[in-house]
Amino acid sequence: SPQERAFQERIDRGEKIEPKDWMPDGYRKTLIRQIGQHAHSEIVGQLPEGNWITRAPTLERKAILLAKVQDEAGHGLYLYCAAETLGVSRDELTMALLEGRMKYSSIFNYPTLTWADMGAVGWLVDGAAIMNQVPLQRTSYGPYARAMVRICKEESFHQRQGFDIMMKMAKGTEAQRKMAQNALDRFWFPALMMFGPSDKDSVHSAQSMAWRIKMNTNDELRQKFVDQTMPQIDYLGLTCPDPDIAWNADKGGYDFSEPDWSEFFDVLRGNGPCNADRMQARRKAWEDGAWVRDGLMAHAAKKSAQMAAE
Amino acid sequence: SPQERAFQERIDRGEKIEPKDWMPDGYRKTLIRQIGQHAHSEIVGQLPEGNWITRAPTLERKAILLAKVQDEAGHGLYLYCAAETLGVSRDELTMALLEGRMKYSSIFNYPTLTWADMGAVGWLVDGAAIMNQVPLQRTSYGPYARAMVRICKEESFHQRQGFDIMMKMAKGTEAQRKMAQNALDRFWFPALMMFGPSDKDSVHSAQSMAWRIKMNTNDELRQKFVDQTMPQIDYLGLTCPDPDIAWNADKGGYDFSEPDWSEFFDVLRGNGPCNADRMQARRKAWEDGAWVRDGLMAHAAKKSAQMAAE
Amino acid sequence: MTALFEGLLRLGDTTLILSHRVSEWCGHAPALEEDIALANTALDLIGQAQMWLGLAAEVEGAGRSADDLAYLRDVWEFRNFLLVERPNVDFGHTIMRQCLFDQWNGLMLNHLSGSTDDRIAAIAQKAAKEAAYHTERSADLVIALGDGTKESHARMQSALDAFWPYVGEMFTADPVDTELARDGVFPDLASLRAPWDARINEIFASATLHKPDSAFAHQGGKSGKHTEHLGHLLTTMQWLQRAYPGATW
Amino acid sequence: MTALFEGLLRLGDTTLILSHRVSEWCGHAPALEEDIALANTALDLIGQAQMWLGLAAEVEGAGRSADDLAYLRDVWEFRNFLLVERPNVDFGHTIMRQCLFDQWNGLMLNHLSGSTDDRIAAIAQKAAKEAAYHTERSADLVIALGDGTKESHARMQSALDAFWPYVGEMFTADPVDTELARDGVFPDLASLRAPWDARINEIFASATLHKPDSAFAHQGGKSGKHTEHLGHLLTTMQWLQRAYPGATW
Repeated sequence: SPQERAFQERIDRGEKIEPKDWMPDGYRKTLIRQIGQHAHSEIVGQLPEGNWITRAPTLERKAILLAKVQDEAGHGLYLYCAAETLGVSRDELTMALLEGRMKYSSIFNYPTLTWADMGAVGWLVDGAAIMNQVPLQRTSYGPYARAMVRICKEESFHQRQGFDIMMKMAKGTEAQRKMAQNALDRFWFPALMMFGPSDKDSVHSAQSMAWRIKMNTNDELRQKFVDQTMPQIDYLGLTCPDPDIAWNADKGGYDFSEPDWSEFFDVLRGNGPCNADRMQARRKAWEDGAWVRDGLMAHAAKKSAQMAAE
Repeated sequence: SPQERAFQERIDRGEKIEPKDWMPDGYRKTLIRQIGQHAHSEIVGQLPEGNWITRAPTLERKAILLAKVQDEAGHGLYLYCAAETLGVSRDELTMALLEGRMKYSSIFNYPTLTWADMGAVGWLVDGAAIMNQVPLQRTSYGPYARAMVRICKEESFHQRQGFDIMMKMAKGTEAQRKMAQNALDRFWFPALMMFGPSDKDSVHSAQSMAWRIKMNTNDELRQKFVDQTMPQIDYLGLTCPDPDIAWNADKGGYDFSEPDWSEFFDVLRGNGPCNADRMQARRKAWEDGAWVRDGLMAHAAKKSAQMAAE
Repeated sequence: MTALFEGLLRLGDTTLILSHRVSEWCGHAPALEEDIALANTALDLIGQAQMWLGLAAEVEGAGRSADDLAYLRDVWEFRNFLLVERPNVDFGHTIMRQCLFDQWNGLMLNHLSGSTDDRIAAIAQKAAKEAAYHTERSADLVIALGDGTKESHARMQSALDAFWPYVGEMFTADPVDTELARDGVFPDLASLRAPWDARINEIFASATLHKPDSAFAHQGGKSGKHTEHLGHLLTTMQWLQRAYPGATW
Repeated sequence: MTALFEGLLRLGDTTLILSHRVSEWCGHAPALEEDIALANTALDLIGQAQMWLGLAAEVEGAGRSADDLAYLRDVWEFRNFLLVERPNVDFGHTIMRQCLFDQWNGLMLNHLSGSTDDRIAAIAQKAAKEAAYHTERSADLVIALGDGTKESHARMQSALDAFWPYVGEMFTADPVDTELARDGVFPDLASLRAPWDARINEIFASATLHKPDSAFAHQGGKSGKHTEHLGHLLTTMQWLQRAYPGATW
């Protein structure tokens, strides 16, 4: 249609689409799914790190970790607000999450088993997330792009904190070094999976790229992540769990093994190590909190009735 | 009445009263209260020691402690059965406990704060309990006397285990020694309170003694306990928290300070350190377990209906 | 142990343990805004704990750090109020405990801002601003949930009933407090009670909550006689420092 | 690490961690008889853990004791099935987990009674008698609660659904298991599945429970990749040994 053509031309010119502008249904739907999943990921993403807040080893580490998880809740809030501009409420999105109709990033279905995982999550998981997110600051939908600007600023800070924990562990006692290596071993391939399977064959991806909702291919970003991370692994004195990883001078990047995509799809289907625990934690928070939300609303209603009467 | 006179003469001759025998209402009521409270004490008494089962320091200590708490549940069972012979069901007694109409021994309203408390509870609390219970093996009510025989056998075993823990702690590291002294400091006076206030003025006590439900005065037993325990404190190399305790050669026993009876009555009124926690734990166990008890009964009913039909 | 060291431990341990309890909520709050707000509360309390314990360590002069005091002391060496070690139970209990403490802490920090000990005054002045914010927030929540639905009212009342016996300890002076008050380092604790009561009465009136009649007050936290809950909290909080002694994190 | 040491750790850690979970019930069971029975179960499992870990320590020959293995290893060194580290949730979950494990353990002990390793055979023979009792008891309870009230049925079904993905690990052989089976030390794990299924099907039929269709099986416990729950369990279980190293208890 001419409307769609005009829309695409605006995007091609690099204009931002704003909430009140006309947009194709598919664009709206895809954005809702993508922003919603991203928001859910921030919320569920609180849990693996929250698992270690009560065991943080120093007062400062505890404060840093708490502040980080708090930032994640904040990111969730920005993103739900961005999604709301597309006409879907936070409660609707939450119900979709709790009923399993919407996903969150599979990486959060992996457990955090030692303190070194707080390092690995910050360094690798936030690292991969940033790689995904930095280009999205230039995405075509205005509210989303602006949310990403705020988020990226904080995420890179988190990544540095994670690397700092890794450093302390990798340069620490024998037990700490073990924890660090063990964390890298467990998070390496799941981090690579965060970019998604190769999108050569995906129709969705092509459309999303045209709409500038997706800015790079999954494989491009994965390569970039590996190239950035390998020197850091060396610097830490740790060993990459991929025995076949090797520098390829011709392409100016590393050759590396694909993650086990059957595991990826298994986790996506709900069979990750923590899917059930994560969903149960979120459901419990929602259900246990119902009386609080109701209580606050009831009070607010009383107050505004009072004000109206005065 | 002649019946009452005959009843008293049987008791005076040292005969045992059995469930089907005639007995005065007061005798029955007093026994129900006494046996019921004793049963409740075994049940609530699981909690302070249960608090350390998951933190027991060795496999053997854990097994010993678990077996001990299991024995307490068993004692509770014997005693509820003895009470049932007087026409009151376990459920009725349980409801009376949960609704605060019946008491349990106040000692269990004190917290167990370190592993040494597992020693102190066995040594002092079971020690005081045995002192109270040994004479009750000769009490006038048959089922009660027989329950006490079984109980006393196990309790003295528990006391030795408690003393053994105390030994290990008192002869252990600096921190262990501190825990041992600290446990003694906290449990000494509460243990003395276990014999109850001086019964000089109590009418109840006189009647119970005549009925042979109570065999010794509280003060006699307390003196005996102090005289038995002081040499053990010396042997452990610990210090009795009563600064005024002293050997009195004339009476052939120790002179010692009275516990703070206002604290005793405060705890009895519900203001002990753990009254609320203990009752909440028991109420939660009862409420959370309702579906299990109902399920088991429903299944048993189905089974017997089936058998009747066959 | 000097009275000053003891007094600082009481402030430090109380903020430390309460921050820990609040941090247990992380990721499990009734709404996203509450997750953020609770983390905020925990963070400010950790900040206070770091300052109080840091000064305590300095005053002790035994070469210990705030972290050493937090992670390497035994349970009987902790000096926090019993109130703050009580379990979270539910959001209502958590907020009620917070309100009861915040009102006390706000008053305390105001007095400490004028302490004869400059170091204490400096910390208190720094902490007082954040504290004022929390004090208002927890009061607002108690009011809203007390005067919300029937269920939220019942939960807030039961939280109040459960915590009330732990309020008195905050106002009961022992020889340490008396010595510190004599020197103008700390305020007279009993003198905080009247303004605390006045404000709490207002809050409960707005919240339609009934203040319990009992004046009974559990004691023990300030002298190291705790409830069974603190020991369990420490197995978690101190785990890494205890399990891997000598490591740097 | 030899396959024998690894295999013994799997038996020892599994009984150790399950005994710990069961012991968490102490004093909180739905009825006095259940308090006693659960303590009994925990006690027998501790006994098995002591024997398996004792033999593991002997086989290792590094001067460690069963207690050292239980209390001083790090979380990634534990080799228990994931099934047994899952939280208790409620009595239904606890009993369902027990039944799924007991049926496996009974079969396993019968086979191990004829192990080519005499020490293993001796332990298995000793443990098998108690195990038979537990196996019957947990099956009876699953049947009674499954075929009890509507609520008890629903709770048992939800417990079954929750634990089902953790069943497969008990029957999935890895190189350690294969090596041990080759030498006749352990049975072929896969061969236990058919008799287990047969008995479990009977139990579930009587219990009117529906066996989930999914064949998905979590793996990881046997190679030290655990759930987040085990770390929390160890902070409690290992607390005293970790906090006061070198003490004798």
